[in-house]
Amino acid sequence: MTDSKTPLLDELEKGPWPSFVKDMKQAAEKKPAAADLLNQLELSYKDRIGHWKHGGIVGVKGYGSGVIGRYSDRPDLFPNVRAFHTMRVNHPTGWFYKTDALRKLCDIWDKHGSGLTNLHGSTGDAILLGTTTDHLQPCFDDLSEAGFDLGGSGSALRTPSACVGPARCEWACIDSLDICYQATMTLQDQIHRPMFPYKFKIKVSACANDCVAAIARSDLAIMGTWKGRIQVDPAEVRAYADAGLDIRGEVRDLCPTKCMEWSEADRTLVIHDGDCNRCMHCLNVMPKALRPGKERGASILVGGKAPIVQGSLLSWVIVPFMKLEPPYTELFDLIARIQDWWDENGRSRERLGELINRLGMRHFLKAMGLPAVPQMVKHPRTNPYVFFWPEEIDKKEVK
Amino acid sequence: MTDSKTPLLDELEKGPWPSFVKDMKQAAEKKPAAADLLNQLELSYKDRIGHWKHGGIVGVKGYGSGVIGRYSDRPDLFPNVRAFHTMRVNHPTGWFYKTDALRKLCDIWDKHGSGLTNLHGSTGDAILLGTTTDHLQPCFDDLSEAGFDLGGSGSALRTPSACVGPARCEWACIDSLDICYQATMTLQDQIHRPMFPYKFKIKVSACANDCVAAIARSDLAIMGTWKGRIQVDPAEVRAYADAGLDIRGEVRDLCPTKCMEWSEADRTLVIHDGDCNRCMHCLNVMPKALRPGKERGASILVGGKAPIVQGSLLSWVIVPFMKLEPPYTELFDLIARIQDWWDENGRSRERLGELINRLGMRHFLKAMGLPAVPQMVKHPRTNPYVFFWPEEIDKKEVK
Amino acid sequence: MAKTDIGPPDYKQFLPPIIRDNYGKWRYHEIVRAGVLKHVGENGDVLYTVRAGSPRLLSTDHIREICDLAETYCDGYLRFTSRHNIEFLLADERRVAPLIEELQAKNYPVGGTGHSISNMVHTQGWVHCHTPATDASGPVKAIMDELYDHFTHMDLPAHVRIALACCLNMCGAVHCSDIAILGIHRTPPRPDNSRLPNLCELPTTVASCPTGAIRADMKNKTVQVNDDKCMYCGNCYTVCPAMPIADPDNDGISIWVGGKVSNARSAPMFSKLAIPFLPNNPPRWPEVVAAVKNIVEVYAARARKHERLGEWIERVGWERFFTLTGIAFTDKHIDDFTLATETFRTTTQFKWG
Amino acid sequence: MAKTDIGPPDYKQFLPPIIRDNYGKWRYHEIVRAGVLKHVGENGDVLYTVRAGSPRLLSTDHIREICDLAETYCDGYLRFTSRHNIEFLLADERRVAPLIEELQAKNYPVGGTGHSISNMVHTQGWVHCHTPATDASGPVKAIMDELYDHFTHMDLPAHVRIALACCLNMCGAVHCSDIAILGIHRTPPRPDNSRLPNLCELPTTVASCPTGAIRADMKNKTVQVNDDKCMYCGNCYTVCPAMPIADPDNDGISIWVGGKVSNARSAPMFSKLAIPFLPNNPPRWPEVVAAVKNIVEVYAARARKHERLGEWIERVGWERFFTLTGIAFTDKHIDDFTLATETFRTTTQFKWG
Ligand code: SRM
Ligand code: SRM
Ligand code: SRM
Ligand code: SRM
Ligand code: SF4
Ligand code: SF4
Ligand code: SF4
Ligand code: SF4
Ligand code: SF4
Ligand code: SF4
Ligand code: SF4
Ligand code: SF4
Repeated sequence: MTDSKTPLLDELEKGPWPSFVKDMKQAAEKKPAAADLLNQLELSYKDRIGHWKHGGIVGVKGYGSGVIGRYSDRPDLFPNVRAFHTMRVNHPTGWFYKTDALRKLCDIWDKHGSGLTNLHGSTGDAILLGTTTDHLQPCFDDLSEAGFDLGGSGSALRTPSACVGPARCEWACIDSLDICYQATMTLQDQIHRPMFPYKFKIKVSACANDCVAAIARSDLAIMGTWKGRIQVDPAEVRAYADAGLDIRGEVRDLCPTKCMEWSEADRTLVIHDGDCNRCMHCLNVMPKALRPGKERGASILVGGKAPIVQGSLLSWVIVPFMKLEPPYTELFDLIARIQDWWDENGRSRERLGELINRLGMRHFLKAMGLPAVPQMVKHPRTNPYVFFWPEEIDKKEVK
Repeated sequence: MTDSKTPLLDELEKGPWPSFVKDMKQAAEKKPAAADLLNQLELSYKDRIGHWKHGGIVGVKGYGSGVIGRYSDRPDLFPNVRAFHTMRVNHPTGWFYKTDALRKLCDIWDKHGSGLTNLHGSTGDAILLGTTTDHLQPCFDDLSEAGFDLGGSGSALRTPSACVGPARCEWACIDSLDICYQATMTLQDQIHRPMFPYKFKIKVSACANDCVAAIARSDLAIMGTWKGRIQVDPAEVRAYADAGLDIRGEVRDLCPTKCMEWSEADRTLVIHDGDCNRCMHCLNVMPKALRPGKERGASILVGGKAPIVQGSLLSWVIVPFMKLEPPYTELFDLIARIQDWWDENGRSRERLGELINRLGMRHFLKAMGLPAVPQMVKHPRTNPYVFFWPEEIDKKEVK
Repeated sequence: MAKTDIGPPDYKQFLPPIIRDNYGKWRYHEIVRAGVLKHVGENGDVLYTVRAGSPRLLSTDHIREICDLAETYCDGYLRFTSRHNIEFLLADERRVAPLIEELQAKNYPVGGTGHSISNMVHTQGWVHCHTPATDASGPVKAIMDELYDHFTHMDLPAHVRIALACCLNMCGAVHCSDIAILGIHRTPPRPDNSRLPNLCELPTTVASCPTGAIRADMKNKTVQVNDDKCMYCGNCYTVCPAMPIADPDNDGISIWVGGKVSNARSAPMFSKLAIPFLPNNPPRWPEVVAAVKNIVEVYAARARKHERLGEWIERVGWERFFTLTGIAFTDKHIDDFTLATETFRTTTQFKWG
Repeated sequence: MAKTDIGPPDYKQFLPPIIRDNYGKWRYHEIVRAGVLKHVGENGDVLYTVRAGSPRLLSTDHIREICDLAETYCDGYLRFTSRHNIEFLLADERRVAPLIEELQAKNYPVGGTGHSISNMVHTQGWVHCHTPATDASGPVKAIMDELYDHFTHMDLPAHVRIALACCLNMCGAVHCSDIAILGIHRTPPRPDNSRLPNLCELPTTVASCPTGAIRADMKNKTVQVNDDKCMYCGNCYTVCPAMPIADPDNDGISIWVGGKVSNARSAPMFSKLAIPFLPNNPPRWPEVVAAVKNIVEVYAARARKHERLGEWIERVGWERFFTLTGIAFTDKHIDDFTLATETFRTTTQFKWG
């Protein structure tokens, strides 16, 4: 293979894991842009450096987001990726497809772009990887025609995502898919027309296992949970024990709140639900025997994000429990209040979590009309630098 | 008692706990200053506010510290506490006294001051509570004559203190008293002549129980510990069990590292010392059966302090293990290096911990010549904002 | 003109009938074998899911091949997971084995369920982004080749989730991964004084720096970087294209461990720095692959069942983690950003190693 | 002239002979009863320690009475503890009971050992300091009266260490106490523009403020306080006497719980805010006394043996602590200083109350 133009990338065709290089080569056979992409990537492998320039502002009519502009820094060598923009296509909630829809996407992309995609981007969009500026609008038109729309980019609401939830999971405490879909539909304008200080992400996990990483990756995380007692089926508990599950070792001992009693003798499990923090572990291990309690809803958390600028944040509990039933009025009202407050007070490129941190949680809670509750903190403050509101002070005596 | 001049304070003579008001009245009988102090305090109780002004700079010849200047803001009402300075007398290490020495202190203070004291101040000094400016020098002269010296105040080394240690404790892994005494004697100049950016405190606890709160209250904490195996006396273990101690529940289950095995059947205790973090709990519960390992020394921690300005800090491990035997050269060298670095880099009123935090631990460690070890952290950093030293970078290519 | 704001297709039309019937009414699931989930409805209905790995960077022809498979075995119903895997949804148990057979014949790895290593969440790298400090798809391919058997076998103590982000923007959201591969720069940006005045707003550029390393040079309408204060995050470059930061010889990869997202047992945790720097060594990043492999194997040999990597480390202690993996602890592991003091050890409780 | 720099008297001369003989050679100890320790040396020697409470603020005559006792029973040897208690050191067991008898007759509380409440570390308050937001000795006396039986009886799950500091300088080092009583101001300082220009350096004063609430007013050589940013720490007053902050109606006491210093079982912990404000109500601070008592009793009734207050709270959860004590949780409990984000709950793991 001494005459391969991509000796370095060829190395990545070896090995058992599916090779993206194969996909690139497959596309390269049809598409000059994919071929140039392959060759530019080979150059990057040789130079150990990227060969893309800072993106310019490109897009489709009426939208301020959904397209990431990208230009090669070696258009001399790779003219077909001189402009190589990606289009972010809002995925069907839960990443469910019927093949006809997927095939339509492929056809559109073969017509307008490089024939390369990401299924999916890490925010959840179907990423159409690389096209020229003049193809953006026609491509969008075809997408729209086929029933697809773009997702978010820039200082906009980003494409919300949800775990598979009630569609295929016994633990779903909320309808993650419907909530996500309704949010996506209701907030279309925010997705397509950047109007915020910075990006805003919403993710919905229907239980605390958080299969969509909402707590780590979204400004607003909606996480299913329950109140009341875990539903225990004693016969199934015994069945697990009979089948050899070490209930003491694998369940009781790993319960973070140590709120379970397991009697080996009479094979009964008692859960002190008042102490349970609904971590999901016992349900995970014994799905047939244990089910979430019957009163279901969600905890709402805010502020999660990656490290730029002030360090990563995991989301913070702001509403321990909210019932979530269509039309989700309470939720959407809260989201609106949050976004308004952020919009009003946030600096450019300041995520919600950073803003709350800068102004203080008490200001956020006050603006939201949310009561302070201990569920919001790991522990109360340790420093004595406590602010009092003017109305809490005995004004007579303030000189 | 309607004619009492101190009706509010009189209330504090009631109740079983010894009353400081009684002591004040006792002194007030002999000393007009003590009487005025009592009356001014009564006024504070009435007004709910202090009646002392900011202290001025007063002291004894050759020293810049050891005296806290204090003036009444109502000298019109309480002329005998117009000036009412305290003298901080360096306590004998471990707060041991023979009565003749204590009596001498009392006599000197009856001669020169209010007859009121604190045994002891919370840094550890014997506080002589209140005298006039002109009595300071004569009082110091008498103290010196009697073998006493002043402690620290201001931007000086503060009076070091130590737990009772080897004098009366079976767990002492270092000679806390000797180390503290040698530090006090060696560093006299630093105690008496403020020369630092701010105060500096040294405390020595001979084991991890930390009976002198070194980890919380000192810029430099010296904490006894050991390497190797906890010395177990199996017969005494059995004796505790026989006497009814619940070794499983009170010892094994509470071991933070879960490194103990206890067999109820053959009444034997096995400690996996490699996992032990020497927390002291098991030794505390069974002092007769368990003793610290034989290779003894100290962990050195720095940075502890109260909240002003940037929040409280607990001390940080900087040397996991240091052998400590007279003349403690390694320790005193390290203290000198630390103080030099702080002195050179610290801003006014910046404690050591705050300085390290401002400049970064890596700069501190480099200046100290101390290797970075995992024992220094609860966990490695979570943010990716890592600095590299210039010498770690491939310079050829830096443009 | 095309309709705007129509939103994505309604997912409900893409749900297979068995899911529509059992929506919100699943009773339990079992993992039949690596890559095969069996969900049982309250009414006894059984849904099989076959999960297959994907390179994520897919050609349209490859997607059509996937569609072919879905049409043959699943009446055209499939989904993708939050970690880029493909899931074939089957109402008919008899089709499961043939599907797997064909998948294997076509070199699709089947697995990623339960106590395995699932697909790596990752990002664009040199394929499409302008700020990467390393490639994304290449290291992922090299690592997954090495860890392949842990994808196809559920032979680990617990889930191991690996993610890669090619720069500190962390699009891979690696900050809460069992193992995170993170591209890093190690030299300060180099302001291009000729382009900067036209391209960048000075106040925004100055404000973009988390450590205050950038000073405006008003006279020359450009900025100056204080190299001592710069920790190469690249945020200024995001804001101002005239501050390139990439540097072939000093860019590379750092490795982070012990993060998690789920609330199961322990609360979600950030990943912590394990290895501050490994060189970019394309095409197969052998140092990175070896480092990840080592961490996985040390963990696999020592952790208890259900214990995530971070939970295991918390139990045995970080000092033990460094000893067991043989990874060197350096001053770079010690935090010096804004919350640094929270990470310093404020107790004499530690192990010797 | 008097000799300087002689340092304190050498403690060795104050050690009783039995301690000199057994220095560093103690084998074990027992707590014979509350307030009485028995230390046994490797050679079988036995030392008794009788611990008595003290108001700390002592008159010389009171000290002489203590000396009398030490001479009668201990050959003149005694010590004080790191929490201001008096310890009588006896080599002769037969003198223990008579000493205790006389102590009790003279109203010295005997106790403070083991699982009891020891003496309160505390500070100057209105007796001698210029910055207090409350008194020290008074609240201590009132609280110890109420908790007296817990000093003289070892009837608690574990040690309970209570401390008081009369202002945020925290001379009582209350920041790591099981229960901390902390004097707080609640109104901003009031710069005295007539005295300030002479008394204070503007840059130092401005720099003293942790929240950046102070602006220099160069023209008038004084400063201005942004009331919204001020959290009443009083540090500016320490630096600049012309910024008085005391305010009789709004100064008072806050209560903090769950700190510890020892490394036993759990690592040292900071105290956390339980009650943001209780009024200064001299002479006996009934609200404060009741609040402390309530916390102690709820803890005493619920915690397991050896479980410090903070360890108990960590086990049951802060939400439970507030429910059980009936203390109101407010926005003031939620941190908003520099490390605030570290205290926010980043998990759905919590209890309902
Ligand atoms: C395509 C995608 C990576 C991928 O390959 O999957 C991506 C790609 C980019 N991200 Fe991202 N981000 C992508 C998901 C994320 C995520 C993950 C998530 O959403 O769950 C994060 C972390 C979560 C978060 O938002 O905090 C993420 C955090 C960032 C950041 C840092 C934001 C921060 O506040 O810390 C930036 C920097 C910025 O916004 O300037 C960024 C910026 C970028 C830019 C636009 C580069 C830039 O500076 O302009 C990248 C464009 C690459 C390109 O050429 O196409 N991207 N980015 C993901 C979007 C695909 C999709 O729509 O599905
Ligand atoms: C398909 C998917 C949801 C989706 O909408 O796409 C999914 C599906 C299931 N998850 Fe998940 N999880 C999925 C991503 C996640 C993620 C997110 C991630 O990895 O980025 C997490 C959080 C990971 C973390 O903590 O870092 C996640 C944490 C869990 C857990 C908790 C594991 C733990 O002990 O920490 C469970 C419970 C279990 O497996 O016992 C769980 C359980 C499950 C169950 C068993 C739920 C059910 O009853 O159907 C599903 C099959 C799991 C399996 O693979 O064995 N799922 N799950 C995602 C598959 C990703 C993949 O292709 O590998
Ligand atoms: C007397 C004493 C309280 C007592 O009644 O026991 C005391 C009294 C004062 N302390 Fe203190 N501190 C005393 C031990 C402490 C301790 C406890 C300790 O040393 O273990 C601390 C906390 C530990 C620490 O140092 O961090 C302490 C932290 C402070 C601070 C805050 C320092 C900080 O960095 O956060 C200040 C404010 C200052 O230095 O300006 C302060 C300032 C003061 C001043 C000098 C007030 C001032 O602003 O000038 C007080 C003089 C009171 C007076 O009129 O006599 N005092 N001070 C203690 C010294 C007695 C002795 O020498 O034995
Ligand atoms: C006398 C004194 C040292 C001194 O040099 O003055 C001392 C003496 C002893 N301490 Fe202590 N501790 C003394 C202050 C402390 C402090 C500091 C403080 O309270 O400010 C602490 C840290 C407190 C904290 O964690 O907040 C302290 C934490 C301990 C512990 C660990 C307790 C725990 O489980 O957390 C032990 C072990 C035990 O008692 O089981 C201990 C044990 C002991 C022993 C049993 C040591 C021995 O074998 O002789 C001594 C008798 C204890 C008793 O009272 O039952 N000592 N001890 C101090 C007495 C203070 C007082 O009058 O009450
Ligand atoms: S987050 Fe919970 S409900 Fe949603 S798919 Fe995962 S386990 Fe099921
Ligand atoms: S859900 Fe978690 S906390 Fe609750 S009982 Fe199960 S394991 Fe314990
Ligand atoms: S710190 Fe340790 S050695 Fe010192 S007195 Fe306390 S228990 Fe004994
Ligand atoms: S000292 Fe602490 S960690 Fe070590 S064995 Fe004893 S209880 Fe366990
Ligand atoms: S992690 Fe950085 S380099 Fe990679 S895609 Fe995101 S922004 Fe681009
Ligand atoms: S790379 Fe980051 S730290 Fe360096 S100058 Fe740019 S913004 Fe500042
Ligand atoms: S705590 Fe404050 S008021 Fe009390 S003695 Fe210390 S400095 Fe003075
Ligand atoms: S009291 Fe504290 S916060 Fe208020 S102005 Fe003074 S220094 Fe600043």
